[in-house]
Amino acid sequence: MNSLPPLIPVVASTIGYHFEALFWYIMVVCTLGGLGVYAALLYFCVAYRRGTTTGSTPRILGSHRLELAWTIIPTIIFFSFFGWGAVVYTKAMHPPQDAMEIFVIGKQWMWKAQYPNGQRVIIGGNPRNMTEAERKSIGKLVLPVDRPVRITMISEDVIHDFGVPAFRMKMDVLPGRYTTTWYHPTKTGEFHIFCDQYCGTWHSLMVGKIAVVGQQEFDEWLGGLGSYQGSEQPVDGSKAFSGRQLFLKLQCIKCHSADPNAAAPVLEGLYGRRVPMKGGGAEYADAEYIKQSILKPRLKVAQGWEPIMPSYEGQVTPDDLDDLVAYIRSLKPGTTPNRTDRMSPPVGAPTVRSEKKE
Amino acid sequence: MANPHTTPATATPPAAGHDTHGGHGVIGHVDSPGLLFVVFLVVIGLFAANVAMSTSGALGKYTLFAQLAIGAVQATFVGLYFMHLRHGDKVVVLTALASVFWMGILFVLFMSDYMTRNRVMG
Amino acid sequence: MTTAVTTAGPKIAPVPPEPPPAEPNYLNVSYSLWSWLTTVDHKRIGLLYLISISVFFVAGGVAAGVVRLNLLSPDGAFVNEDTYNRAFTGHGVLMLFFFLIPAVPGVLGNFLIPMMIGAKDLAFPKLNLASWYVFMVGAGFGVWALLAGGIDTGWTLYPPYSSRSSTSNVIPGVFGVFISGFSSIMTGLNIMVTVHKMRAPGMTWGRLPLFVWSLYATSLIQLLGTPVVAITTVLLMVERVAGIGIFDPMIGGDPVLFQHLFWFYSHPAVYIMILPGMGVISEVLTCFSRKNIFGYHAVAWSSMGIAVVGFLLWAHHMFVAGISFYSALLFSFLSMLVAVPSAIKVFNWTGTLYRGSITFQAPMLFGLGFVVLFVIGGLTGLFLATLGTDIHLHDTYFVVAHFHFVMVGGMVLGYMAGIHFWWPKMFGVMYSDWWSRVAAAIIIVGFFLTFVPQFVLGYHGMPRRYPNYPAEFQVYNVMSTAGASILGLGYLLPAFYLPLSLVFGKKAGANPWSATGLEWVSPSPPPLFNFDEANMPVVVCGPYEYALGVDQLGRGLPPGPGLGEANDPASKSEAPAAPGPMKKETEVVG
Amino acid sequence: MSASTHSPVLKHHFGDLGQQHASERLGMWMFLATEVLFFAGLFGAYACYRLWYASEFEFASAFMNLKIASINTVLLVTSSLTMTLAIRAAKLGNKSGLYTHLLLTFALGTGFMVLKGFEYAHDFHESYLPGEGTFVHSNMQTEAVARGLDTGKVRLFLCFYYIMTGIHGIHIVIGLGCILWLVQQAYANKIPPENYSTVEVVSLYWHLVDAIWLFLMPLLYLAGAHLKVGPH
Repeated sequence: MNSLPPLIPVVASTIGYHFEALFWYIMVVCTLGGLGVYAALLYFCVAYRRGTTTGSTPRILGSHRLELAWTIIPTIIFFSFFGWGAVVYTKAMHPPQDAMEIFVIGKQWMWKAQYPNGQRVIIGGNPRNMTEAERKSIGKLVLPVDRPVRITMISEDVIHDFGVPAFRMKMDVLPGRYTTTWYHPTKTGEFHIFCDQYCGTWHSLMVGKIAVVGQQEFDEWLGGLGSYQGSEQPVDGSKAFSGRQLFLKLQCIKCHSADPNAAAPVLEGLYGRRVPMKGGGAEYADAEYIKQSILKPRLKVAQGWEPIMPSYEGQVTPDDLDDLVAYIRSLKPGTTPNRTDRMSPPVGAPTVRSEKKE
Repeated sequence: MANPHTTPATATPPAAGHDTHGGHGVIGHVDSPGLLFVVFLVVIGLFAANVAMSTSGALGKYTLFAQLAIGAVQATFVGLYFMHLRHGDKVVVLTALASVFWMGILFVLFMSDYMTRNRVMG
Repeated sequence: MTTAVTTAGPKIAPVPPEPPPAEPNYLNVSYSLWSWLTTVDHKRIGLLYLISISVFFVAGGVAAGVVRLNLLSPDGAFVNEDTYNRAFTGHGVLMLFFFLIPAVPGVLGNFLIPMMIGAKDLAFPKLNLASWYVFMVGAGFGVWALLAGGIDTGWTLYPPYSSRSSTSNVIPGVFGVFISGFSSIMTGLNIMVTVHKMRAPGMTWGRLPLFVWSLYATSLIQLLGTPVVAITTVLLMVERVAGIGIFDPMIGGDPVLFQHLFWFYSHPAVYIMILPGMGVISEVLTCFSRKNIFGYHAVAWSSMGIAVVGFLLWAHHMFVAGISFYSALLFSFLSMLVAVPSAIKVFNWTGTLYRGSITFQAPMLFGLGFVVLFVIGGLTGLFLATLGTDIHLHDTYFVVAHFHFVMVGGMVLGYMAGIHFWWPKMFGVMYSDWWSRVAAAIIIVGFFLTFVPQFVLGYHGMPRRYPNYPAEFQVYNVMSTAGASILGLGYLLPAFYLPLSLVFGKKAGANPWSATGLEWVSPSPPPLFNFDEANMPVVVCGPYEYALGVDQLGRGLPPGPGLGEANDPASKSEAPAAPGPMKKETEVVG
Repeated sequence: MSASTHSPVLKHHFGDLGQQHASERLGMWMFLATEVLFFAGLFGAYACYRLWYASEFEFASAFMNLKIASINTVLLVTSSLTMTLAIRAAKLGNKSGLYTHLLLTFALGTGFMVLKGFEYAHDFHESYLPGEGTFVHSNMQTEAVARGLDTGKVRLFLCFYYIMTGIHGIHIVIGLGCILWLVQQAYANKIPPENYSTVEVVSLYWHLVDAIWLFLMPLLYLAGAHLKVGPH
């Protein structure tokens, strides 16, 4: 069993601080009021218990002044809660104009997000309930710290709710209509995403993670470095993802596979390494080198390998080359696809399971 | 309302238990058929007016309100004369009004959402 | 602080002799099962309700046990997600629709309202019996739905999950809720008409016991709220059966509309559940502190206030459901209004104890427990009515803890207080004083241990309806489950000592608590038509003249609990038994 | 007073007939209040969508059978009149009058339901049904598309049409059952003048169902009466 979590759970957004201030204001006022009532109850129960008193009691019918007092004073206090609460709510419901927009789609039982540049990622859900491809691409919702983000949400089936306790925010995700919420993260770290609106069997597994990162890391993420943040594969929509699709389509995988008897080297972790060359010397495996190796493969052959690779000149555009470089750059140990892997469909594309549903 | 704490000495004699018939005896008021027929004609006439008004579309976007207003007048006539609200106990009238009032609560508060749902704060 | 304003000096009627036991009384007038199943006597119907809702309470409790035990482990201790979902839905549906809503109105209301206002029966005895049968038919559908595999939508039944996605027994379950709604309407209607038309001579509105006021307010909600949920469930069933309906987003329907319609009833419905409990507390606190209620009109009108204002604030369940921003502001504002009458009640109950002469039998312990827990339940409601805090706390365990504090801490304790208070009247026997006090203490302690950790969980963001949760929440869940087992034990005790009292209990007199209400005038158990028919009661004063020591007929009170016993000689001489000129000052505080 | 305290129709737990009648009347009115709220939920839902989707709702309404609905309105209002005359007859102890008026009311109500049946049959025939599979075959679909309206929202109106008229129809049928029961009671001489309230409580219900129809009429049939569409 775990030890007790901290009294105040981590606060990681501007609204979170507003929430805490308001929450503790209400808490203090209510505690004082409640304790006042308890003190009176306790005192009366002790002081006027039978034994110290006889059965004879005074005939007290009430007091208009007291009634008035304990009607008006609580009313004023309660409306102070309302007023402050309305201020916080107004902030929480109105994202700033300059907020970056991210789309989130909820469906039974997973969350999917799409970034402004088209990059898409599954940010959580029940793995038992996903296709193989979806399972592999579970990642996190990566957000930049200290920058407002607007989340526009819609559901594909039933009502969900996108709640982030660390941000002290939640908003229902409805079918057929967009709802929005927004955050201004103030802390880096990883935080829970919960589906807060009951949505069926695996409601409790419709959870995910938000990763708040520094601006530089975030730019790298948006730049398509892809497999950052836990997802095994490059993020759909990123350059690395397109590169991966090309890598499969152009049959690169035929030789550059994870098979120990393959005809070509494994490319995992290649990027940035110093590669010894056949016939002496070494080259840094940077973008230039990789591009050259694709277009003129026999020019510089790595030590221990035969110059058997065909040239892809004319088959790939400069954009394709960038994508391939991004993919190779993102390849981490153990992530080379199998030769038999089909190209994975983009995240959010109708899957076989969801087509069958209607 | 009587003072709940009236002491025994000052207690009012037994009264006010049940607010029953007000001088009509067991049978109560008997309607005159002529009046009922007039009410019937009024309701039918209002209906004809409603159809004519709606079909002509002369009132434009106010048609709906006119239709409902006519409906309300018709229902009032039915309530007052056919349902004898005119001779009803206070509490019966109160019940009828309460039902309308609660319906009003439902409508007004529903509309508070549905009329402003897509409005963005300026 | 205190000023004497009047000095009453009339003669009061002497303490009446203990009335002879009614022969036959309503229990032994006939014995056959058939006579019970066809009875139109409000007291017997009350007992029919008592038996049936006790069964549903146990069933709902078992479901709660499954839920709580499963939450011992972050990945579910012993049932899978599907079973868990069905368990918490079953718990919610059974407890809300088949226990809490009929509990006090069905059992205590049926039994006591006619007796308290001095009538022979409710206005429509056959309708009353019909309401029980309708309730049983509805409950039958509900139980069938639960036994045949359960419902997994949560008791809130939000579409489109309930209308198209769920594969569980939504239709029979919802139909059961629909049917039992009619029972609720019938009971409410009956009570309202009875209070309006059947009061004894002298029983003015200002002399009604506060229990009657609170049930009148409850009935108002039942009458005007229940039909809305009835039509809502019809629309839901139509949508599920036809595959198309007005909440269907595919054709432009708005699923949030269902929530509006649902909460239009279901928010006031929580006042259906809590108001009768409040009524019981007003009776119990006055009796066991031997005091007039502090601020009769304030307490009576706050019941009515809660009933009316309670209809204006349903959308505080929907602040993050995608309703209009402006609407949310309005509903939050209105929600604050309902906290005021609740606060007024608490202050008046506290004021009632001032300078009382308090004894602590089981009803009083339950009653004080009610006040203590209701204060927390009510105050935490403010966190949820406040917009800024609700966006985080909504749909977390904070909500769960809040409404359990109100519903269980409030209503169930109120119900327990009522059952223990009127048990001698219903059956003519006393239960074990010691065991009942122990049960009250265990229930209150167990309750705290169960639900306080849930506030912390909710504040930390643990969503409700989660069988799987992050490991850091486990410690509070274990605490809560431990508390729940104590609470469960507490509930088991009355299941033993109350039935046992029927056989072994000491005979109770007509008025064992020395209470002032009309229901204590008749012998215990009461005769078939409640009162001596040749001598129907005529009310001369308000309901809580404990200070004067007279009941509502102006007669002296018999010695009460702790009074007139050998170990309390002081009170003997003070007992208001002696007829004669009354010297009692009416004091105004403040 | 003796007539009111010793009548055979007086139930045991009431003090006198006045109390009994007042209770019955109040009870019925309270039930009517629940009925009003029952329909209020439906009307409230309708209002929300009418507000949002006014053009689709008016368009769809124009296809409804105004002729039958108008005749039905007249039938119902007339039946309300005969029902009230039945109370009058009951109060005056006019047994044959009571009998005639009850039967007349029953006949008018039945006429309403029969016409309603024809109307439904016609709607079915024209495929004015909310389900997408059948709706695509209707001229309503074609015309809605031609006008650039959202056919989903047109079907939403049809949902309301069937639910509202259906629930109202169920109420009429229940009312007819109650009237039939009254006829039997009158036949068995169980409605002496001092028991007129039995007729009155049924009549209250009947009038309410009538009054609700007076609102259904403009909301479902007259909303689009100014539009020139479809077969009309």
